[in-house]
Amino acid sequence: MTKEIKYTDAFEELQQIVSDIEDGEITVDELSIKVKRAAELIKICKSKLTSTEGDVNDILKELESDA
Amino acid sequence: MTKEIKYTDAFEELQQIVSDIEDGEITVDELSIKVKRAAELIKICKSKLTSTEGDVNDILKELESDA
Amino acid sequence: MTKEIKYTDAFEELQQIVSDIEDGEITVDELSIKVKRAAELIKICKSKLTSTEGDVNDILKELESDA
Amino acid sequence: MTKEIKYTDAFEELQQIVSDIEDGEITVDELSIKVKRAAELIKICKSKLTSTEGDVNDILKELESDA
Amino acid sequence: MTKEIKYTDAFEELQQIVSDIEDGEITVDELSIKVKRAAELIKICKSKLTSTEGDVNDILKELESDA
Amino acid sequence: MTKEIKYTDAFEELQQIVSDIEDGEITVDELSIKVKRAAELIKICKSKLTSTEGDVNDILKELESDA
Amino acid sequence: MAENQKIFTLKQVVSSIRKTIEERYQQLYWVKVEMHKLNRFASGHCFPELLQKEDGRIVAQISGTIWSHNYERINKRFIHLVKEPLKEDTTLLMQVKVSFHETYGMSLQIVDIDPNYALGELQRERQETLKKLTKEGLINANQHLNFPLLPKRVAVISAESSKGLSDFMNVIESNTWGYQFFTFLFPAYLQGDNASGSIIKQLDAIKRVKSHFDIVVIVRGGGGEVGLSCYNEYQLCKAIASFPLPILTGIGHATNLTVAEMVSFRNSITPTELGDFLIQAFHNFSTPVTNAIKSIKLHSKNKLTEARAQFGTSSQSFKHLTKQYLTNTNHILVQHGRKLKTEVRENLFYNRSKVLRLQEHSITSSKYRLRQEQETIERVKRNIPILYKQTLNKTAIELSQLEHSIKLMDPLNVLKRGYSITTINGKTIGENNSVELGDKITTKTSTFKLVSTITRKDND
Repeated sequence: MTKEIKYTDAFEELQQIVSDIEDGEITVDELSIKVKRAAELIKICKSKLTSTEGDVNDILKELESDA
Repeated sequence: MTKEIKYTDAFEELQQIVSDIEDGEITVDELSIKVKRAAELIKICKSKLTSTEGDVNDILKELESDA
Repeated sequence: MTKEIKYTDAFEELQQIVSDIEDGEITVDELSIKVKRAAELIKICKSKLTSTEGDVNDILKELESDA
Repeated sequence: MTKEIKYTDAFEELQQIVSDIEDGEITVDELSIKVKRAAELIKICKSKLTSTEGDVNDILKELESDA
Repeated sequence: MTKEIKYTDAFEELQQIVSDIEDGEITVDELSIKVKRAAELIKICKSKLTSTEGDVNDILKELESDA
Repeated sequence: MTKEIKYTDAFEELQQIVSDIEDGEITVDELSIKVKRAAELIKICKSKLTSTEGDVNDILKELESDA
Repeated sequence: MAENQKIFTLKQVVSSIRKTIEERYQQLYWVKVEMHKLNRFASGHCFPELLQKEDGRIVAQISGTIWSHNYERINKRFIHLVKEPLKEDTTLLMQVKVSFHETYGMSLQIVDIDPNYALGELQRERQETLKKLTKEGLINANQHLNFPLLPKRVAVISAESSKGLSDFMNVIESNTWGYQFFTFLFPAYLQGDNASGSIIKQLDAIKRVKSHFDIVVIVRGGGGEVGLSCYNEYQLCKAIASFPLPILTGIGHATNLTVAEMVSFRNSITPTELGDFLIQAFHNFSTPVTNAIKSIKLHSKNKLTEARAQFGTSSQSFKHLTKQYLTNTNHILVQHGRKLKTEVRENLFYNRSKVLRLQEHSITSSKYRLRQEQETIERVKRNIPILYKQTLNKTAIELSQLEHSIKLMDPLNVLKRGYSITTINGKTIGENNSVELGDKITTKTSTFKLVSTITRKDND
């Protein structure tokens, strides 16, 4: 399920949460839920970055070996 | 029971009591009851904060161990 | 019995007596009775203040020991 | 017996006598009696004042010792 | 005996005599009797005055000695 | 299928992708897709450079039939 | 016919004509003529047809003669100056001698032809072609065609034996990058009188199979500078300009550009350069493709690095801010706790001080009240002796006034002033108490009591 969210959306949501925390717009009651969500988003982003990096490297390696 | 009150509500009530005392709107007769309530609210808030802090730290620790 | 009077009422009565004395509205005959009453009220108020202070200090001390 | 007359009454009577003398409404026959009465009233008033002062001082001394 | 007549009565009688004489309602025959009476009354009055003064002075002296 | 795309279109599409990537206009989400597509296009273009084309016989046949 | 008429022989007549013409046309003339056919014979002599046209109609015609030695001289100069041999169907300025031969008839013996005029004529033809193509809007037509990204399939117009062709083929076929070209030769004359028609013919052929080609090249090499005027010819130039595929020329010469070169898609100085140009086109295609790999690699990495950095920053600040948030919240809570304490203490202190103030007030005001009362009593006490003395004094004064009045009224005091009282029987004499003669009356003075007897009585 987590794979279905886009990196861009995940990152934006993460940034929103970060700025909400920074601006004090999150109550203590909401904090742990928001932090949990942020952690989830961080994981998603990391995984997306890693997989993209892998994909891109594979493709480029193949391309270069052809050249 | 104390767990059912939200941090935000508890904190607001606390603020109200403190400001009422500050404004002299509380009679000596009410004072100890109000202070008792304030102490209760502080305890609730502390407990909420501590548990939130625990949750948040767990999540952050997990995040870091992933990194 | 003195414990049953509220601080606020005691204080108001005391204020009334003092202002009556100040305004010369009390005859010499009443004076010592009124002063006696004032003294009683002062004692009540003081005692209420002291007991409230004690209560409040206990509560606050407990709060601090928790912190 | 003299203790039973109120200060206020004593003082009023005294004032009445003084004003009667002033207005010349007192005959020579009555004069010494009236003066005698006035002296008596003065004594009563003074005594009342002294005892009241004593009472007040006692009360206040007690109050202050409590403070 | 002379002590029994009041100063006021004595003084009134004296005044009556004087006014009677002045109004000429008294014959020469009566005159000397009346004058004699007047002298008597004057003596009584003077004595009353003196004794009153004495009495009063005693009272006042006593009052002041109390003060 | 890839053979069906004209090399000119492939070249243009490739340049567009390259300039998009260079301008940073591609999100992380699109990156691997775009790189994959670019690799495909590069292959098409490269093969075009070295492929053998043209059939002498066809041309001769056509020339003769017309003449 | 009249009898006396003289009869001449043909020879006599022709000789007479010759004599007359020779007398009449002794000098040389410069004549502008169109040379229709050169008619060079094996002997080396030429017998060109000379004519003049007006509106397409021949208005003058005569045969010409160029003796072999003259031809050689003239042609050499033409090739040198005009870069063309003497050509048919051109207008020339020639120096002629009118000659008449008894058997060959009239002809113009051509002794010289001005190469500069011919050059001018060629120039004129060139201008003419340019003007026409411009007017027809064809001048840039070929250049406006799209050049293929890869000029891979090439229709070559050249001569099989041409060095230019081999130069060109050498360049494109032996390239070290493995670029594959497809070429198909359409052989043609590349110079001289037949060139134009030959090239046009092959262009027509290419046009028929144009779907097999990306471009057309016309290459010629090593042919020198002579015989290129065909490339200024209108028909050929039009065929090139209006051709549906880009035509690239590489006809290798150093003189002025011909019109054909001008209207072609691109002109290269040599076939080799043309080949290089095509290789360059492949390079132009290949380089961005090769670079694309590098660029994609670099920028993808950058993008990912950047994304990682951005993401790292966000996740760092997330952790930091979250911790800070908790610290702040804790701090605020602690502050409220402290404030509560302070405010409660202040509140109690304030209330206590209010009570103490009231205590103070109750003391002072009670004492004040008692003192006031005392003062009042004292005042009264002081007033009493005064008031009572006033009363006594007043009474004493009243009394002494009365005493004084009484004294005045006392009969004894009247007698002292010389008055006396006369009584009868102890009573004063009045209306009710009359005296009679003989009565004894008593007269009282201040000092004496006189007893007298009435001796006379007079009425007032």
